[in-house]
Amino acid sequence: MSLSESMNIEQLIQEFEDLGDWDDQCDYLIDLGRELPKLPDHAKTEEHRVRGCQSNVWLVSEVKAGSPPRLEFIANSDAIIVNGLIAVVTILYSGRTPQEILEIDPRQVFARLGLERHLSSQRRNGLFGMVERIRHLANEAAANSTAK
Amino acid sequence: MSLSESMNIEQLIQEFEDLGDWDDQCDYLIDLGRELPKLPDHAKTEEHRVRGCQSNVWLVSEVKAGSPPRLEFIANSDAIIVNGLIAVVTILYSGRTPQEILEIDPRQVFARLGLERHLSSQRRNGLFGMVERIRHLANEAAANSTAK
Amino acid sequence: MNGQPPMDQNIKPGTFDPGQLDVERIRREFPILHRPLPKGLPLVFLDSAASAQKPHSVIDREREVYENFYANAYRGVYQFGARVDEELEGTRARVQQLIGAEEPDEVIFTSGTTMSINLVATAWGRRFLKTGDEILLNPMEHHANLVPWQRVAGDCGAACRYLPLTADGRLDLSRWDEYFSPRTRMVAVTGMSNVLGTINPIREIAQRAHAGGAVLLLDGAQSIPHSPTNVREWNVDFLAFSGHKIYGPSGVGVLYGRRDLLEAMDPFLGGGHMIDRVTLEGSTWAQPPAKFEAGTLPIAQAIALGTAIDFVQGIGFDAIERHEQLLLRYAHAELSKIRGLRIHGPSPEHKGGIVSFTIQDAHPEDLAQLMDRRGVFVRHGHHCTMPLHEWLGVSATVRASFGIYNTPAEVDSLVSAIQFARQKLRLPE
Amino acid sequence: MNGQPPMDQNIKPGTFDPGQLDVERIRREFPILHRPLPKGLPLVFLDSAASAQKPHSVIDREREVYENFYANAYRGVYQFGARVDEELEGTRARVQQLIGAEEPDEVIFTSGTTMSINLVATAWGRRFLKTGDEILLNPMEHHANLVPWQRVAGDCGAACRYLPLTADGRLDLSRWDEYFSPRTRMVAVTGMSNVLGTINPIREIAQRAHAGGAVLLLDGAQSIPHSPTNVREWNVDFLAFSGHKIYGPSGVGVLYGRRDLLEAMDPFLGGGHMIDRVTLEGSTWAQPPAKFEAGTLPIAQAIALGTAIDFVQGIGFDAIERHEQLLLRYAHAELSKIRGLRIHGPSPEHKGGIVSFTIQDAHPEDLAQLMDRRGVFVRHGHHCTMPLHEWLGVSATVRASFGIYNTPAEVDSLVSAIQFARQKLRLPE
Ligand SMILES: Cc1ncc(COP(=O)(O)O)c(C=O)c1O
Ligand SMILES: Cc1ncc(COP(=O)(O)O)c(C=O)c1O
Repeated sequence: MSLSESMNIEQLIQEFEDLGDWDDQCDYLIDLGRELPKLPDHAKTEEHRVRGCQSNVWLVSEVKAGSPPRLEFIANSDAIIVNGLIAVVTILYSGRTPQEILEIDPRQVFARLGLERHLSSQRRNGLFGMVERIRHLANEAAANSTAK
Repeated sequence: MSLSESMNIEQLIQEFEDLGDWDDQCDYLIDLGRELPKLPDHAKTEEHRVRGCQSNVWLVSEVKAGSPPRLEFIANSDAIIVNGLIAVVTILYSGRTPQEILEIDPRQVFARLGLERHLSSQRRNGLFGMVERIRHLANEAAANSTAK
Repeated sequence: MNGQPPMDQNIKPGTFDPGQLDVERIRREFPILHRPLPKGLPLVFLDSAASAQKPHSVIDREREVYENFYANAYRGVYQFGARVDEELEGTRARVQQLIGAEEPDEVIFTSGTTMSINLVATAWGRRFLKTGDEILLNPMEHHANLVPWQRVAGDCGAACRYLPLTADGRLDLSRWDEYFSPRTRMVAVTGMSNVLGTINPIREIAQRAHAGGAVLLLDGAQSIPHSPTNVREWNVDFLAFSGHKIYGPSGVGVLYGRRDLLEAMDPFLGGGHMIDRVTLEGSTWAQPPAKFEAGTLPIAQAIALGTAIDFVQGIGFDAIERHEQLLLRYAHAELSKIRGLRIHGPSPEHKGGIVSFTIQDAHPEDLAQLMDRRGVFVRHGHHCTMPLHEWLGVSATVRASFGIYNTPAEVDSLVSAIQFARQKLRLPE
Repeated sequence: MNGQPPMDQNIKPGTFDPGQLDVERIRREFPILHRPLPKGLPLVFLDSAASAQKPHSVIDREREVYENFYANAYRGVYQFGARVDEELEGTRARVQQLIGAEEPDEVIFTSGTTMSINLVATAWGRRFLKTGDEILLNPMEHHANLVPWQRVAGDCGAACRYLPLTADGRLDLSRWDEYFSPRTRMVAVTGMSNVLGTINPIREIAQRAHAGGAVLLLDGAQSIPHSPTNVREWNVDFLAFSGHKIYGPSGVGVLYGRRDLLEAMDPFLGGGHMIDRVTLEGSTWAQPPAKFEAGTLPIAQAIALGTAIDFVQGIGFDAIERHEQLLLRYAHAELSKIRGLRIHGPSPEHKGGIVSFTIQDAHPEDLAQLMDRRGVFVRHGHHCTMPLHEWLGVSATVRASFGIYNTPAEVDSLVSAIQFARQKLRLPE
């Protein structure tokens, strides 16, 4: 089990607070990034590419049946620090129901992590590109589960 | 006989020097402008319009037969201060042979008059537009007189 | 602008009510206003409609960018790069708020109003105008809002039509139906005439344009600095304005466009940042605003534009409008007393702070040059509105225009400079 | 660039010969270089190819314009108007002299290189390109010198062809005849690659282009700040460059065009100042440069560009080239020692002061971000040259670029920042 799979978002926020300094937080993002579960190459298609990121980011979701269903996300970038940010996003969103996903205010979470102070607006666009895709997938899953 | 007809360029330069101050020189340009011989309205055609002036300027020339011939210039603007500048130009060029006209370095004369310090580059473009037209007419006159 | 108490035509500086605006405090913000001219004459700057002076906060801001965190925009992850991006987005948000746009990404940085209008005329026009289509303009428009339309109309086989003016220089909306046809695709109109001062009823024009299925472009170059603008409430589709007229730096302007229109249009300039992918075979485009921001932006200038907006909003449009209206009315009253002087354009209740005039038997160029000798800076000429001057029947006018820093005493200086010029030109007393 | 003595590959800062250039004195002119970063780290700015920092003379100049004589240009007879006109003409003359143009009126102010090239691609291209005509480009060009040509080619039925590069990233002129055809009307080429650093032999290319009846456009964005340029001697027809890369303000650029070409072309933007007459029926154009300078210019920026040119010429291109070559050679020597690091582009004798590299198993974005933590500012990405990166076989590179203020000690900082990043990314020692 990787670092990001064993942790919830409150623990992560605590960890970031303990680290305090951006340099240490950035090192920690690298650690998270290195341990991120890998996407198989065949999943790195144009369809799964997330718009708005400077480096390539691919994101796929899996719906765990149930009522309500829960979504798991796996995403990868070629850049490690971006993978660290992806870990943050999956800690925040993976394993949740569509309803829960849509209720999260990601801006508030990133603010508590202190990330917006250290990410360029381009990077933040990338992050929100991922969030948008996740919310879109959650909407789809919600529609599918009520349609059934 | 108007002020500008009774004067040569050295006298004008002396006058400008005596006046000293731009305000007084400008008043003097107004006087020169007011006394400028008038072009008849029918001469104010597109053909006689000088390019590069902010206000309208029309210029016509007359060749006084002789060998070599001498050129007279009459030009008018709707603006009085421009008419004053036209008076300066005609004092400098009128009654001269094509050869003499082409030998004049107008920049040097305007510099001695101190005009370039007080005229915007647009105004100076207008002045040089007039000078260019005059040199063109002098060239024409020279060509005509040798052709004969 | 309406609901103003009627003014005493004989109001004098001493009794002048400056409204909520402390003009002396504002003047202290503008370093240039305190430089004496040769011979110790005070500067009377009455050419803000051509370009406004800059408060020191704006001047300092450009310097701060260069001295503290300058870098190219949208390109680096390093600290200065990120800071510049941040600051640019800050200006975008301020513009969004200033004009009431839905999102900051509808705000595009350009080099000025002229560029903004050309962008729309080309990138929207070439895409959507077909043979037989019409563009509705009018004779009071600035060349920047005429020439680009004439050119794209020529390229696309479309036609420009011109809504006539009323005798006093307002749009004659009673004749709208004669000029707006089912083929009208674009209505391009100025918020305020840069010569007559006329303020146009944009909300109503937008409603008429949309009712007929046309798109509305507002040339806000003159109106933006002097009165509130709200693109959403007014239903404006495109809005163009310049930083340098709203007390910001030269070199930067804005185009606002409704998102769906920006997405549907072609790009204008090609180059860096506006692309999604480039190959030797061809290219695809980025999303707006990047799609329209090819190449290096006017970085320091766009950032300082945000400061100019803060400055103007710190004073507030209520106070600004009130102040400039008082100046305008006082100027109208005083200038009307001058022999042979004719003010072109409507009465003050239909105008912003611009007074263009001619004086019988005096050429505007002579007037402007002579007034300059008294330290009064006014513009003369056709003010980039030749068709309007054709309509006025004069080849040139003298224009005095007011900004937030002008005072009633400067109106008095204007009057005495005119009297000085009249005397120098030996016009009758 | 040639005739340089061969360099000791192991040269060290202490023994480094700074040539005629007193870099410490130059650094004192740049306020930003003396602001410590958070944690007291010194700034190591290695992104001058994206945009250069500004000496205080340039910063002060813009301020001086705003504080002492600001007004709109080419519009007023009043004192400030005349002064602004004067100063702008002063910059025009300085540019003329810098690039060896015949007359100042061949110098047009634009908002930057991107705008300048788009202007030519549109106003010259749409006028003169016919179906079947060809434009000769190459894969090292910046998007600003690719996308506009692709777009105008598409509009006119012309085709873009691409002269191949040699294996080390130079133009392969031996294959000229395969790619230059009797239908080639335009050759557009960069003076210096913004990624590889490659310096192209413009004089020779111009000769070849003209021999075949084509027009030559030089993208001088990268070359102008670092080496002498002479459009007349080299027979360059159009030259584009940006103020912000030659230590001038953001928001201003230049297009040089040979007078006869400028006269024959259409205008680009329509608006104020570029017209001769405007009527409701149509318009005629002014002479160059006005014809291409629609709307309010970047006034303070264009004036301060003149100051930047004075600054650069005060140092002299001899000293600049020598200094930047020494930095480049030292950087090549030191970076080559780093495990897994590959420099893209030719050897230093064919290059200007740019080093773009990749490191095995490290993403350029991670490298740049980690180097930022050591105060070393480099750029990563495709640097607006996607086709070149395609050709290089990498999606991104890290680029360090040198300006007149960089020092050999900063090359050492670059190296140690790379080592720091490698360690953070757990790459093998
Ligand atoms: C070679 C080259 N051409 C064109 C440009 C575009 O210049 P600007 O962004 O100033 O318009 C650049 C700068 O990035 C460049 O390096
Ligand atoms: C009404 C109007 N539109 C457009 C413009 C053009 O603005 P700019 O010269 O800043 O592009 C002006 C300014 O002169 C103007 O007054």
